[in-house]
Amino acid sequence: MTPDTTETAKDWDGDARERLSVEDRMAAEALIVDVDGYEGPLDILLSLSRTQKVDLRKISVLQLARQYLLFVERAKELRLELAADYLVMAAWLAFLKSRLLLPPDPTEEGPSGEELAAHLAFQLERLQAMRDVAARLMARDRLGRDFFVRGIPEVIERVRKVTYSATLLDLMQGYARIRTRDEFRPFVMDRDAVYTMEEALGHMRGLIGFSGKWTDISSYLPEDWQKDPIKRRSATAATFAASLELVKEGKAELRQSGLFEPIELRRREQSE
Amino acid sequence: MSDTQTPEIEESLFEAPPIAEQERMVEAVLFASADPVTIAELNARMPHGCDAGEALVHLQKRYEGRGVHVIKTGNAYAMRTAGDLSFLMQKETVETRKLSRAAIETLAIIAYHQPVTRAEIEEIRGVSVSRGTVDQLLEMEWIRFGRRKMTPGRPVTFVVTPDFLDQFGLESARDLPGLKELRSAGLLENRPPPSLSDALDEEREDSDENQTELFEE
Amino acid sequence: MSDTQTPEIEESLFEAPPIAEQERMVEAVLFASADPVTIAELNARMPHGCDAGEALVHLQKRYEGRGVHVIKTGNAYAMRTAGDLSFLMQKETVETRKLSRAAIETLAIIAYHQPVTRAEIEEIRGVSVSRGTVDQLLEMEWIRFGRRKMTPGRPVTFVVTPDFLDQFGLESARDLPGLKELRSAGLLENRPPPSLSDALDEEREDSDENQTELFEE
Repeated sequence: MTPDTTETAKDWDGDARERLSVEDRMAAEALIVDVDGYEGPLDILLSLSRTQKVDLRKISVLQLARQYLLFVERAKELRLELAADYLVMAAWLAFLKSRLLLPPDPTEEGPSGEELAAHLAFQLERLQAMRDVAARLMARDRLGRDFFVRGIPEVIERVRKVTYSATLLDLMQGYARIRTRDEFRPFVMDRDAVYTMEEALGHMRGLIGFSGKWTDISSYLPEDWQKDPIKRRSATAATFAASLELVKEGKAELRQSGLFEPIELRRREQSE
Repeated sequence: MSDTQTPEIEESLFEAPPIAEQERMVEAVLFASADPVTIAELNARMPHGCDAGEALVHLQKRYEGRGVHVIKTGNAYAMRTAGDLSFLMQKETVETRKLSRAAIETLAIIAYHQPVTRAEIEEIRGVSVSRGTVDQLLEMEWIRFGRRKMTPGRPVTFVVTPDFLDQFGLESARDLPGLKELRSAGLLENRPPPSLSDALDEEREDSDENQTELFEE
Repeated sequence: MSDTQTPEIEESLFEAPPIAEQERMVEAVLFASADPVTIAELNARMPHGCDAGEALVHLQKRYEGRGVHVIKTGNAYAMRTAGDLSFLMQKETVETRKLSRAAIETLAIIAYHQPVTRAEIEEIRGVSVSRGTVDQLLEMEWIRFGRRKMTPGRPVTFVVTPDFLDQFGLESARDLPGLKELRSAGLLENRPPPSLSDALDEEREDSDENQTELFEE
């Protein structure tokens, strides 16, 4: 712990029963009038700390907490809407105040009141320091205000030179592309084991005229499609579909005596 | 200046123009450009074998005390009118957008604490940073995103830009006013609130190291 | 200079800055001003009692032989970079672009089949060859005109140049790999019928022997 904080700790004892001076109260009240002009609770605390008229390192955090809580009280009395972070800070400072006033409980975990107070003092000092350097920064000679750039800048003329690149690989791939272009053929599924309905229809149209009586449609399967089970299945399906097509055209009739019984086909007599 | 060596080695190949001539060249280029020009850019534009770095030293000396100065900003050089003659320049003064108090503070925090995350800015100011504030600074190109912090969530960081340095006549971020005092007072340390866990503290120490790295060459 | 007299009369009222200081002022104003400035304007901007005309004379002398000059334009003054340094104000950017597919294919055909006529190129590519493509290759000096072909109309032919060989790291156009080699190198993705590819490779070998024959069959 730094000597400064020890000193602050001494202040807190002294402050325990100290009453706020009239001046402090005035300042605290003045704050209430213009809450909107403040940049958050830390800003308010910084303003309040100025009423102590001491170096920020020697600030009495306890007194500051009291001032802030008083400020929040007043704001509530005046029914001012305080943003949540102002209230969070108030709750935190109330907690800090109790930690500072009560004798430390050795069983209690977490940072001591002094540590918390020291951190708040550090935050205030840091914020103040940032404000000071911000002011110094803004007071520097500024471009366009105190010093100036060339009024008639000469634009650098860009001379663009284009070079083309191609690699041997590009060249060879280009050539390969041309020479092999003709070898492409559109992708087709090779279906040598598929008997299409069109094929079946063509086959059956030639035969149907001769079929005056009921015939099992399996007898319409072309000979070379009867052995291989895969081919046979395909041919059967195509032949059946073709039979339906013939029925639809009014050229044939179909019948089946029962479930899984053979499907029979015969020519439809042209009565009309 | 590391650039100094290279041309000398190549000197045998090409006769570089005399240094006085090189100085004229640097003068012409810097004079013509409104934006700062790096030594590398100068060398690239000047004839082979030239040493822009050396020519610049001569030129800077020549313009000492004149109405126009050669200044260094970031790693580039530019010519600017002398600050004491601003009273003559009412006509040239550019009306800059007035920065809000929040924007000024945020800018200062970024400049002095860079690389810094939004959460760190908020901790220092004790209030949330509005999107508009950061956007305005980004738009003015006074700040930009730095590399992400190696802490959970890998938050983005902000750093100031060469434009910022140019705007405030700073040679580098190390020349920020009061930087040394702030550091020796411990006010640039990333001191975590005491309630934070030890694990977090260690990470904070890491980020402190990052920061010192940034300002020290 | 007529203006010279006026300030002297008023000199008793205000002490004018020393002439060296006035010169600085003129320098700064001329530097920063977006337009040439007249002596009257200079005097109006400078403190009472100044003699911009005289300061200008000093300034002009100072910049004699420098990289920047004070010039008179109309009845106003401005600073400009010296004319002999204008080459510094140009920036040559070399842009590398990929050669178009049409150009690569045309070039490839010329390399593999040279000497080759435009009609032959078109026959091989299966599309017409734009004038621009050939012109581009000619301009790049990767191809040139070969001797005319002894066919009706005596069409011009194209051949590749030593520059081309240089660019592609070839000793001669004969070093270009044939289709068989291209395929074994994985450069041909689709597999043509074996007979055709052999024929093509043979054709290549033939053309190596006597390329002129290739299209005259």
